[in-house]
Amino acid sequence: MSGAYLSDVLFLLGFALAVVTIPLVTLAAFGWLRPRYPEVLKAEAYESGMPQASIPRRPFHMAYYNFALVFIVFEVETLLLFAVAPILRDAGWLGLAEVGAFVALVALSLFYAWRKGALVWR
Amino acid sequence: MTTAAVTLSSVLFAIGVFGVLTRRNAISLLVSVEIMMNAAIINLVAFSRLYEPEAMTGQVFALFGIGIAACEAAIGLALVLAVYRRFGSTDVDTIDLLKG
Amino acid sequence: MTESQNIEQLLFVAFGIVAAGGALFAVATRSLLRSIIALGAFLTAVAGEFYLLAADFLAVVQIFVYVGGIVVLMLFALMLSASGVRHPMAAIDRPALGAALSYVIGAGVLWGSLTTDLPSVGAGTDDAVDALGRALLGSQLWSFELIGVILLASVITALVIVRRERR
Amino acid sequence: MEMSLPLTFAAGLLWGAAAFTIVGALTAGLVLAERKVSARIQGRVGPMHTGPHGALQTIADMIKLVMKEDVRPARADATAFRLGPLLVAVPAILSLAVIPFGAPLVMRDLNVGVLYFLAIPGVTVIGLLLAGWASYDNYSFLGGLRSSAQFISYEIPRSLTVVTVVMLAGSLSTVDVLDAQATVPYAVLLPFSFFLYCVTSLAEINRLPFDMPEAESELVAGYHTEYSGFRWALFFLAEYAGFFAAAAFGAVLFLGGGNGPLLPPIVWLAVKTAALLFIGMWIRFTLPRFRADQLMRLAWKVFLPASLANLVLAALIMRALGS
Repeated sequence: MSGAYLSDVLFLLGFALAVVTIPLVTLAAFGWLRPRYPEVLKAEAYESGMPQASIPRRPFHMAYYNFALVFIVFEVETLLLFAVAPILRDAGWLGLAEVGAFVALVALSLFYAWRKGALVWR
Repeated sequence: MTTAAVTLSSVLFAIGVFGVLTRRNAISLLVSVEIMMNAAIINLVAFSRLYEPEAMTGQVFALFGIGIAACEAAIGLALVLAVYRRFGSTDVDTIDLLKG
Repeated sequence: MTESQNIEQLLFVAFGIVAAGGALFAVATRSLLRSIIALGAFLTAVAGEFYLLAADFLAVVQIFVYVGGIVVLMLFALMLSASGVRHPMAAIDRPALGAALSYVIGAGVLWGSLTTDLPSVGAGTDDAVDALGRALLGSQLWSFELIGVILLASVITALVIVRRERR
Repeated sequence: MEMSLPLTFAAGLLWGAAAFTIVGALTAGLVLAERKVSARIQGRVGPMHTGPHGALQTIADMIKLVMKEDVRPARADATAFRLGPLLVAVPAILSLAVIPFGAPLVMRDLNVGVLYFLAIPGVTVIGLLLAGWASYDNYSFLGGLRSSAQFISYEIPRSLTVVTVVMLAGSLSTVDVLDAQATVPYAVLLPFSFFLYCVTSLAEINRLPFDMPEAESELVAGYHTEYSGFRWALFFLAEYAGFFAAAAFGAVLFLGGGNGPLLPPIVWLAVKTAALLFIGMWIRFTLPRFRADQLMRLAWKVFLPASLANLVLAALIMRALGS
């Protein structure tokens, strides 16, 4: 029966509801205490006291994407390792060898990305 | 529960199809494809509970599907960025090299 | 029906409504940023459905990979290309055709699944984590190793695509 | 022990409210402690004026923060600007739900607790990116990109390190991991994992020497440059919630959490967590900051290979213990 799953979901739902509601309520509750003096200059973006020299909506260098890309692949691999990790103790040498082959594949992807220079910050 | 899951999955799949057919931005296309992918995964998980729950076939395939979705997003977005740098836009209709 | 089944059903439908709403917003909104955020909400609701369907491990994987991974990747792509800023996109093209076709396909899928005779509630497992691990190292070993190969292939492919453009 | 379902939901609500309150109080305490510790290390006295020895300083700061004007740049994307801080603060507190504080004080023992703890803070990255992008400010934009790149880079070696603990404990439940350490804590069996966990955690929660986003000299305040008042306080809260959660989780995974003689579990957990927190502060005020490129190189070319090697090492340790 899925009793445990259901009560887990209910608990987490309640937990999340409380954690989301409290800051929102606080924000609203202190609204009347907060001063409001809107000014044109105050609403300018901060750039060390200068007028904004360039807008932050421009193509940006791709090094960030390289890392994100390698990240997501490794994340999936890590999660698969999490899936088998709890039973590895009773899986014997065979299980260890199977997981070892997988870890070798992970290492190979890391090696490839390294060789291709995807892990260099520029 | 199963009927509810199957219904939900069909609705989500249709929404994904709608997105793929109507959106023109490449990133939006990927968003729609992910919605369709998830619709399929919901079915896998729902049926995993019905047939041979101990064998976990459905959930293993769902895990597989999530892995594939990750690969797809990584490669898809790499393509989007490559197209963007070549054509200066992520709108799929601007990719018209063949028109010369 | 017992009380717990009622609550389960109610929660399932509630998550389903959030998921469908998020998905609809994601495909219909004009702003790409909002579309991706709505996708995040949709994916979280689907994670809730997984948990209810006795797949707690998958629910967490869904949050980990989809919300913490794919959505982030999309945001990166959006921000690095400043998509939809220099070239504001038309939100929806050919909506009538799209709607019609998606209705037909959706109705077809729905008809097919509902006319098949399905048992209403399956047993599920008490310990999905354990069973999943055993399946991955046992009968489903091939898929465990295969996904490793596929991930390696996708690293190679994606990096080749990214590299070629740098020249 | 099994509660009725509506009661479970109510318990969730209560624990959520409690967690938020506790984190708020802890933040106040930690900020004060940090200022005092840093003053000690740097030969100053720290805050002295509000209350005895400045004990009420952070309380005063908190009152000030909720009453400050809420400024938003004119060209900012209003929805994303509001959503950003929430998406940073909420997951940081949500992740606390699986920390076993001791026998009567387990909030929730999930079957996948360990993974839950690692997965939920991942949502924070979305908040960082949104906050940086929505502010329409170059510093924020760069800061948001940099912090999120750093976060995702360190998430991999950190998770891979936690895999070793799961391997030895044979379960993904935090309570089971705790029970498995009844005799020997994992810091003794897996010292290298413990070290890797501490360092990558420091990096992931953006603390010195890994605090790129707040590299004041180049990025001003990173993704929260444009935030003020309560919204800014949420970022601050999230930072300390993350710091506390990482320390408490480290104490549970590697130091045996609430296990210990004589004293009740909650005291033991508090002592171990406090020790880890103190080390974190000590490091902050002792080491200089890394550069962005050094930071990324460390994550991918040092810690990731090291955590893979550590995996093999842990497998051997596991076999040796099993026989």
